[in-house]
Amino acid sequence: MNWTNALPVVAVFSSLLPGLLIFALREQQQGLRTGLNLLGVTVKLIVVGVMLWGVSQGLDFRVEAPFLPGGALILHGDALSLQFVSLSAVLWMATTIYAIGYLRGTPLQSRFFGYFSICVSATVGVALAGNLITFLLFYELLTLATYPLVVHRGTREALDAGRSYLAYTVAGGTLLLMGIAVLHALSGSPQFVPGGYLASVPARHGPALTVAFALLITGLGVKAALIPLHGWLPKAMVAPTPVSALLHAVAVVKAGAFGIVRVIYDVYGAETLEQLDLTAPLIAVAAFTVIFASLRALQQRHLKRRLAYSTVSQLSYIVLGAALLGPIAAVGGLVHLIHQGIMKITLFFCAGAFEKTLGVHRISEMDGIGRRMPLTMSAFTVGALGMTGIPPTAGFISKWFLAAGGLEVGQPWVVWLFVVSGLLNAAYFLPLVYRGWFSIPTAEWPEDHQPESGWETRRMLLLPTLFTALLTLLMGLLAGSALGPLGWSQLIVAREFPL
Amino acid sequence: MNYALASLAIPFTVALLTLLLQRRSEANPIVPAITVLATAVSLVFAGLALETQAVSGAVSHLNVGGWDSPLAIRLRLTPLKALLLGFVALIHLLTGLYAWRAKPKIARDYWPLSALLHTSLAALILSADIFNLYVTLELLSLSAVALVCLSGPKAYTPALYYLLLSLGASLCYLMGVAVIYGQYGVLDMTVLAGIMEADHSTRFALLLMTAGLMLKGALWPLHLWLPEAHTYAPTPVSALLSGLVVKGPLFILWQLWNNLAPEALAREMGPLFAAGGVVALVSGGWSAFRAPFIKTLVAYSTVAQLGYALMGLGLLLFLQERIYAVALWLFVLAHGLAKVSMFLAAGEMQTLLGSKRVTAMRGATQTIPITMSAFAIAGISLIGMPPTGGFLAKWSLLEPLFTQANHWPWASGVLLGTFVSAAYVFRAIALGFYQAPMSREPRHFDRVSQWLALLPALLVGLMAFAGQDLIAWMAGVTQT
Amino acid sequence: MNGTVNGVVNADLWLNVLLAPLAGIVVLLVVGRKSVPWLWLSCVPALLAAIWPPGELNPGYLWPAASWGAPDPLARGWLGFTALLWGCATAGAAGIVDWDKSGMRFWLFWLFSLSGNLLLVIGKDAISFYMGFTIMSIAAYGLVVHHGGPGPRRAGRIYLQLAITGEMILLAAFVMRAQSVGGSLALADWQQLPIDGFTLAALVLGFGLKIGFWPLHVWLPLAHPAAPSPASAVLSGAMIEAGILGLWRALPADDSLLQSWAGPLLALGLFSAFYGVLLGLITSQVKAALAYSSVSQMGYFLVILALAWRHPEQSSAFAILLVLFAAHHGIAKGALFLGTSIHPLHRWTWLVYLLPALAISGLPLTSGGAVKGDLKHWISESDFSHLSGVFKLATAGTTLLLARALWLLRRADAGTTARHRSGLLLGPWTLLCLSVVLVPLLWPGFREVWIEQLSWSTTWQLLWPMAAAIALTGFAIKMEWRVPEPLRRWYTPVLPFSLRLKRWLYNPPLPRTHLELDWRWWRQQERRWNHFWNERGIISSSGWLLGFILLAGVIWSAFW
Amino acid sequence: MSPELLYLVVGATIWAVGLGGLLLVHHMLRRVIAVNLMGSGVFLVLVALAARSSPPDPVLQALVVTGLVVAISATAFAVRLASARAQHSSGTPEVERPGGDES
Repeated sequence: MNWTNALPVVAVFSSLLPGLLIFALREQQQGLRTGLNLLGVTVKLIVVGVMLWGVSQGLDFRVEAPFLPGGALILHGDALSLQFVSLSAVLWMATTIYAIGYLRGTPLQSRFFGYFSICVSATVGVALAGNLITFLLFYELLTLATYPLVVHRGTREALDAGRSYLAYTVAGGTLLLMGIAVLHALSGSPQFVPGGYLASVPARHGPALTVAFALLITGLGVKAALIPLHGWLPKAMVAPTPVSALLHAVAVVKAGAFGIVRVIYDVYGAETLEQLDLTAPLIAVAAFTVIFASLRALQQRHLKRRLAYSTVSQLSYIVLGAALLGPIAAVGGLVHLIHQGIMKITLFFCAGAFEKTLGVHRISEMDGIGRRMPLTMSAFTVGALGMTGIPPTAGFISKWFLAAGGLEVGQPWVVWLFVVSGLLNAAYFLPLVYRGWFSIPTAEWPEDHQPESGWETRRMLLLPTLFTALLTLLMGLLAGSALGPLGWSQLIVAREFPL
Repeated sequence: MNYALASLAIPFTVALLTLLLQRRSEANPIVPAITVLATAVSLVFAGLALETQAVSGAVSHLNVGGWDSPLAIRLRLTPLKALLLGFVALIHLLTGLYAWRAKPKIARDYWPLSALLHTSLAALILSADIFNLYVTLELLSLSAVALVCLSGPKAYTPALYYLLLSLGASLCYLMGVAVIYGQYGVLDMTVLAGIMEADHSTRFALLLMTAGLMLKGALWPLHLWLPEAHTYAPTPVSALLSGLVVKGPLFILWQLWNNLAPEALAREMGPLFAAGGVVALVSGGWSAFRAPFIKTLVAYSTVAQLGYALMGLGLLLFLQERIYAVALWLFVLAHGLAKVSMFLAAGEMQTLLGSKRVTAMRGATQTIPITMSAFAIAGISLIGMPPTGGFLAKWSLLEPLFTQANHWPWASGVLLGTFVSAAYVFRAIALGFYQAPMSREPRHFDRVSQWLALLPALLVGLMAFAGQDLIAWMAGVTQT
Repeated sequence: MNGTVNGVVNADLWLNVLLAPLAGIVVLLVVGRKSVPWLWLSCVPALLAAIWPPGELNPGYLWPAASWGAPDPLARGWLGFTALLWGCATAGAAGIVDWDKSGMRFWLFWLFSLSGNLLLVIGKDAISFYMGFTIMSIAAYGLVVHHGGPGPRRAGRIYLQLAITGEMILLAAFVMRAQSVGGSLALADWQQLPIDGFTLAALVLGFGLKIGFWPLHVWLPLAHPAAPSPASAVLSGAMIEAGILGLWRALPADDSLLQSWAGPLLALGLFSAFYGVLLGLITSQVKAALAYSSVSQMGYFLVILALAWRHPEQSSAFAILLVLFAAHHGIAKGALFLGTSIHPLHRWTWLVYLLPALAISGLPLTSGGAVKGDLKHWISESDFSHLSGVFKLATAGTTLLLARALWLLRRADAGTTARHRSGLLLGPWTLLCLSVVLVPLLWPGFREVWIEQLSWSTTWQLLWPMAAAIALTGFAIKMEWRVPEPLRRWYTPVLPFSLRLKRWLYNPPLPRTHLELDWRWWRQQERRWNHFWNERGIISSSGWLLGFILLAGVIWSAFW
Repeated sequence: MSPELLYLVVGATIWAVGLGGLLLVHHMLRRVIAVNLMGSGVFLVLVALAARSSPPDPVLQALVVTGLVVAISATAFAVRLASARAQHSSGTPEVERPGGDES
């Protein structure tokens, strides 16, 4: 085994091992726990950096182990997987720091951070999975590792949310398993190939391929929160904010969206899908989700729930981008995978900071919060504008490419879909910004914890928030640089669509 | 063959020996040690038998005492049987270790009885003629019932029900044996395999034997006795009953239909078995979901999981493809390990939390994390999520179904089974995540027994990583 | 203009044009209120770049196809007056805006808006333009609602609703335009290739919401009175004109579709010009009147555009006219708005104040005289020459409206006790007012036009409607005409509509998808089921089942 | 009807009656007896089968003997268990109690 084999494994284990070790720690061993976490974070970031460099240089990071007949365990770092891996590595760093700040003084931290790390490992595994079987393995691990995080508070409400989460995701996972089994029966589970490995399956298997596609997309759509499979996501808001943040930005929902991208491009391939004409329903569902979830978001009076519905809506951008089967749309979808993550995590970080510092949960309590917490509110504003697609934030770039992609494949309605969606996004985000900056606080804050440092909130809560907000801006402003997500997405698409 | 015989003889000797030792003093501390040690040795021998058998791939026969057929007790060893011998010894070892550590102390009669159970299982596995099977079945039932009784008067009623039904079932089986002998004049299974025909009396005989075995093996719908018996038995006994005892009749059933019955009959019977399996999955799962007590939940889950096995058997008979036999035996192995873990964990919980209700598991992840992990991992294997053994088995059942479009509907059975299993497993796990009342510290906190509960869970939890080799090897093993 | 300068000044100046306001933000955040009097310096690089434009800059590390520069006189001129106006307004705002009342917030939005405005002017590519346009529009929201309270909030709401709608429509239009020209984002390319009607409509609508011609003007008369006067100055003087610039940049110079749309556009422009005047005459707020004047003036811009569409062969001449008109209107309207904050108005201030007002009316020798004369000249030479007479009426109307505005201002000034006469306000304001004369003299391109229009005939044509209007005004004051009561209560139907939209958005009528299960009923069924089995006991039940299976089996084995 | 067939039918009937007893009778001791009846039925069948040839088939006789051993021990166990259960529930080893005790 040389080093190119080892790196994908290290990438997975750099969070898995600390996670397992953290379980064994006592509650009071805060320093050790933080140290382990940060060690894992550092190792992972370095590994991801090296892999990014390597893939751009054309190196192949691949490792294989026997697993099932016809389906080995393959970890493979290609351009697409690294897109997701980098996102999870960077946001894991931010969220870990945030979580340390957020959870200070609460019980059961070892359990929390243990599962948290496993959750990230599973995400990285999902990203690096080189075939469907491996994907399934990590996908299910993700389901399981996230559950304890969702119910971390241990209240009845949290447990209810957890139940709903499990009901959806386990059912989804089972359908995914079915779909994978169908494909496995047809062609085994070979490695993902740009352009899809099912192109060689004879045409008479068309119905089987169709059913498998439906199963796979339904299974993945649960995590990608396609309506009507989204029910768990808003409920899962009872989880501690770092969890919601990670859930929404990276781990769970992205695993679903990423899986859909994988299935579309590397399993079926654009050609096969066009022959079978399978994407039309998916596009319809995604488009419906984009609009309907926005309308639902408008109804919410609870900050995190509104953010959750916004996630539902935004995830379908990614799905839509992938399903349109055009290179520009694919760039839009892929880049939104990153952008949405960064922006949404910013918003959740802010929501968590409001909650921890001032006890603000409801939108109506946000009046004038910008005077009390200007930096956090600035970050929130950046995130909200990004979600709306206002330049110069990252969201604008994705939206531009998605809309252009729709035109490119001869679906001009997509442009107007994004217009309407942008308007709705503005309708549910800008009032918050207005409240924060321009309204005058009407009452006392529900609770006010002024930290001793004199900062507006705990530093551990503030710094990751500002970091991701800054990233949101930079990804929009510096979109043209080759190393940015946009450049990387174009690299992926160049490899996926050999023209 | 000698290794296998040793693996059979050792527990038998120990059963007698411990019986003698028990007589002399009230609670002899050597007895558990001897039993456990002997089980370990038996395991080693089973392993050796497996190794030789797997290497040679051969089938060996032995006529006990040198008598000739038909009067002789004929034993037969195949790789699968060797595997099962090892499995039986392994489960016995795990439960034995747990019983040794268990607090409060288990009744001293556990040791000879469990050794006897071990013996009868080993004999059942090795037996090569259908009458011997009857005897070993009876032995198995008697020792199992006796074991159930160990937990005191509260277990007498379920034990008695178990015994009576079991006796009735044995007699059904024996009636079938009589009919077959009357028809063919042969008891030896290898001989019978070639000559059985699909006539009325054979059908009737097979039916009688099947009904008896289903009752003994608690296969739906004849499972009604199982939940109570398993619930009221002492913890290690529950583990043995669920993990091993119900598998004995299943093994016979498999031999009966897979080896003896004419293919035409098997094809007819297959869908019935498979359908029964699906219903078992759903109804057993539902009962487990609604069960008020932890052990009842686990017991009903056995009923449900046997549905998978039944489904595997049915599909094997119906479609006549080897891979379903692999699925069947993978289920048995995975379920055995998982169930041992679950029952031991359930027992731990009853002792530590001081209540047998499922609701007592509130906050268990905080108070007894290791036990809870054991329960959870084993449960996840029951659901069949990767990379557990349950997943491996489910996969080998599911994947071949998709190769032909007209078999697809059966996959929905697996789908249903997964949903229902997930429902009852997560019902329990979810309770564990409630905020625990922090003040209540568990009593008798014994780390070793918790880890003993966790060990089989870990084994089964990571079983799929050996999936490729395991399936390939099992495919070879189940040939004979 | 000449090539040697291009070589002398480094192209990185373009970067500094944008970095200056951003640096202003940083300084503001670090230093606080002490930096406010110096923030106007943020506009200096832009002004320098307008005077000595360097070659284009392609910051490829930014968004894709980013390209900045001022390749033509249009861009240069536009950048110049924008910088001048913003600079003066920034300095003036330093004298007006109260730091203690959310001053920091105001300045942040101000500087963001400024940087957006500069970016859109110097952007040679669609994304830069769109980005600048959006930043400017969104940040201006903060300026509109700065004062707080119901009025600004309402105005801000409508402003934002329309601005966001405009942004989104523009996004769609830009994407469609970019795709129709083969994915190119360079605005230079966009001016070469034909356009389709749908995209054109989207562009006109999207920019129109910013430009504020009738019927898309609804936010203007609400936002201007609500905003602080420097903000109104830049809103009216620079931002809404950015929409005109956008329309110019995004459309092809020569296109048959545009030719056919020229007539309707002209009609729209003329209607807008008169509509603005009429509505302005019945308002009772100075800034609303000035805002309506902007609506009316935007009509002229449309007329210029329509002329350019109809006569593509003279495109470059119309480009000059457009930028001159924009510079004239921007400076003059900016000065007028900024001046509304000066209290009390002394004699000389009145005199200075009259200057931009007359310039807008079209007084010869001012910028207004030059551009209006030029416009009339072009009209008379165009296909629309028969409409020349209408413009005389329009001039009279404009004069009337401004007279009304001045009258309102005097009344307002008399009614207030506030004092705003700091040097920071008066200095830049005076500069701006004088610019209506100075700029035509100092700007070579403007000077040419100015000199061209120095004929007696032009002067006469411009003067007599003005004189007539002034006479009418004097008469009206003498007779103490009042706005009739029903007209005074004129209100726009947009307000309740906007409110209803907001409410609808806050609670969209969606179906409630809630599954109601009668749990008790199910529980009862379950109890019954359990009872059924328990009653019989395990052995009997099992026995029955066994017997049943056997029976079925017997039947099976006997009859199959 | 040959005697073997008669015995066969009688054996089968006894077996069926035993089975019926198991599911119809609610008393424990009677159930034990019912199971014994089933056993006897099977043994009768076996013996009848053995009698088909002459000399009678020794294998079947061996089976019956083995079966009897099993049946005896099982019955003993069942009776002991039933009485223990009765003792626990009612305080007397008396299994017989009118009204049945199934619950």
